[in-house]
Amino acid sequence: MYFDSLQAVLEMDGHGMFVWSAYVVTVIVLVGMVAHPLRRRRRLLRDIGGALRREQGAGQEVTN
Amino acid sequence: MSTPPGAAAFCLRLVRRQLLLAFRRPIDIANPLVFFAMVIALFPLGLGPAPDQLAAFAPGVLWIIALLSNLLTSDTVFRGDYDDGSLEQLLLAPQPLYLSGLAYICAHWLVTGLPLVLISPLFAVMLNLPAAGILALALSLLLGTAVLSLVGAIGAALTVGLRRGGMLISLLILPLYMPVLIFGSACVQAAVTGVPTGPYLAILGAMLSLAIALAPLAVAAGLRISIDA
Amino acid sequence: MWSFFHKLGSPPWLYGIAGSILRYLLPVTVIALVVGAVWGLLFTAPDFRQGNSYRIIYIHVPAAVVALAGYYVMAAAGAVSLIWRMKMADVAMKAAAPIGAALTFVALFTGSVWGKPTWGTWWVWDARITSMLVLLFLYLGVVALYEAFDNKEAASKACAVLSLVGMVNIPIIYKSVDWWYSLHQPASIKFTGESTIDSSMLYPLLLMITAFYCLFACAMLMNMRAELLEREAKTGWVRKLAAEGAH
Amino acid sequence: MTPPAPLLAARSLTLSRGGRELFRDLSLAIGPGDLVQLEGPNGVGKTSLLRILAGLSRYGYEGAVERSGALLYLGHKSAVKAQLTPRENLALHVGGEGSHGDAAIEGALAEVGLYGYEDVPSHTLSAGQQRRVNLARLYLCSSPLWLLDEPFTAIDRAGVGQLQSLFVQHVEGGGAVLLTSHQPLAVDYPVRALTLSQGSAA
Repeated sequence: MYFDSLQAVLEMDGHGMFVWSAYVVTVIVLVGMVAHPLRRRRRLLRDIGGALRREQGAGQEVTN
Repeated sequence: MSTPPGAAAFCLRLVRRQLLLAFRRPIDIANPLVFFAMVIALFPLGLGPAPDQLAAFAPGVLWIIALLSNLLTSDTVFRGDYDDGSLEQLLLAPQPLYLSGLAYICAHWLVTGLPLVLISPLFAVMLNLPAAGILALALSLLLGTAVLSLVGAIGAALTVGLRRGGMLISLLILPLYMPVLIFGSACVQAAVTGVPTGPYLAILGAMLSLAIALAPLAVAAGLRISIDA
Repeated sequence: MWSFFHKLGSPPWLYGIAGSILRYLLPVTVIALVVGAVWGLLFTAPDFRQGNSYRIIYIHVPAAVVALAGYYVMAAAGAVSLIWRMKMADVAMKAAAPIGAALTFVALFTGSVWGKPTWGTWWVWDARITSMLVLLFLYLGVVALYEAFDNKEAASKACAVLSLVGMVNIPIIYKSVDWWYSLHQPASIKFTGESTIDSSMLYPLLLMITAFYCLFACAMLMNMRAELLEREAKTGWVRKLAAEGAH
Repeated sequence: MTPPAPLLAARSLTLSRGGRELFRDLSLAIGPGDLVQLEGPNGVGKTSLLRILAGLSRYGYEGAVERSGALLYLGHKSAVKAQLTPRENLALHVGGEGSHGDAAIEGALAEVGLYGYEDVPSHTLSAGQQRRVNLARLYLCSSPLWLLDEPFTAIDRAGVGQLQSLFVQHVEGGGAVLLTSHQPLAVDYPVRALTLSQGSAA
């Protein structure tokens, strides 16, 4: 490894703040890009499932 | 009864109709020019009246204002006809929509671009652009405003069906205006510094021929989509 | 081949195939990203001129490259939807747009943060950064146009036309911005490392670029699956899926 | 005698708007001599169907429409420019049909009760009169197929009667008319009613 200690990694001879801020923001955006559709898909499945159960539920009350 | 006219005759009729409509309300022709003059007046107030400083900014400023005033008018190319239903009839006409669109754009340019070119020497003097730059400004605007009208018509066709398309149209087409601005102002800058302006006008001419060939395709597709918005 | 093209058009088949691709592609992508980042951040020597700040290249260049490629992917999907009127191409185009915009933003942000230690200012009107800014406006134009339409069918067709117009204009914009940049500042260094960088820095960069391409594909497939569910909410296969409570 | 070639043939049209299905697998053919009235409650998709048949709406529906020969479509809006006079509106119309001589235009305007209004600016005319300028095109154009969306709105009773006799005359002459209207047609000619109910066409 190029750096000899964790401290050196964080500082990166003075450029650490820029490098790490760029990486952190990038990670946030990339994770968001992947997480958003996952959440949206689960929410859709849950909503459609709920609507389905309500229809079936309504169906039962009418029949019995 | 009469047989439908050929595409060329039909386009000429469309241009005549649009010009007649425009001259029935001359305020619409004057508006962009008054806007141009007003914004010209803002720059000395903002940057200070020093003539040499204004002259340094003049090429870029003149072109930027020409671009913005064209942006203002490009929303109206089809909106009038969309609102009263004439656009539906145009889409159903047997003549190719590609050429009819071109006729609309040509009429729009004659009413907005050409007056701008004719008055540009006056605006150039107001920002005391050196004399060498005035002819180059007029020539570059002659080609440039035509490209701006063609590209602006694409934005107009895509947003005509939307209630408040005005703001959206600038977001859609300003990026496409940038190359015209770059070479337009560079042409005037070159003329001011004594460099030959031939190559810049050639590039603007190339952009114009590309726009004439491709823009009506996008305009025709845009109109067919927007009629259903 | 034609049956494949036809099957591409059926939503449940596409939903399923996208799911199985993701099951393998997503883990590979995550591993590649982590390995590439750690390799670039910790194991390569700093640039003799810029020092450690050059390590931002491992996210700036991949994001910029994939953002530009993403626009062409979106425009291609738009062309397919306009010419062959395939609904799935609309879904692909709508899925690609926000990801491209996000990657363009990443490229711009990392570029400006990189500019601060190198050139002393947060925003540099460098040719590459300016073209990237214009690309962001093009993406935002497509996203805004889609949102502006009420009739979503017309919206995707309009966005297809706009992205095709944008695709034709991108080379013109990039060339004119490059030319404009050379006109005003002829002798400055090429900002984003076109200068030859030696191989020890190049390999992590190539790995990161591939990883970003895979990430774009993953995010796009996920967006498509979500979009399919929303558009086909009333159809049988979606209700069956929801009833099973599939993960 | 074999049925004459249809002027308009639509096959398995399906349209849904905003998640609601307006009609499914609707097919129809309109040939010379057909006077068809499209009926149905509001919002059932009559105008959308007419725009699809006219070829105005190209996207968002499944199915195919074939048209042979030119058609005239009159929509809800009057397609009359307010700054132009009725004469200029008809002479320079963007509908693509030929340029009409002054005599023909004056005759058509007289037919729709606008004699004397040829050269007044259209914005001074009432809404009904502006629609009559548009209806004057029925007397001018040569297209065999007419697609008319609510042609009778804002037209007084005498005007409606005159329009209905014009339709009969056009249909007997080998043309075809498809119109949407809530008023029953009082004509002594077989009217084919096509009712659009929720989700299907009877």
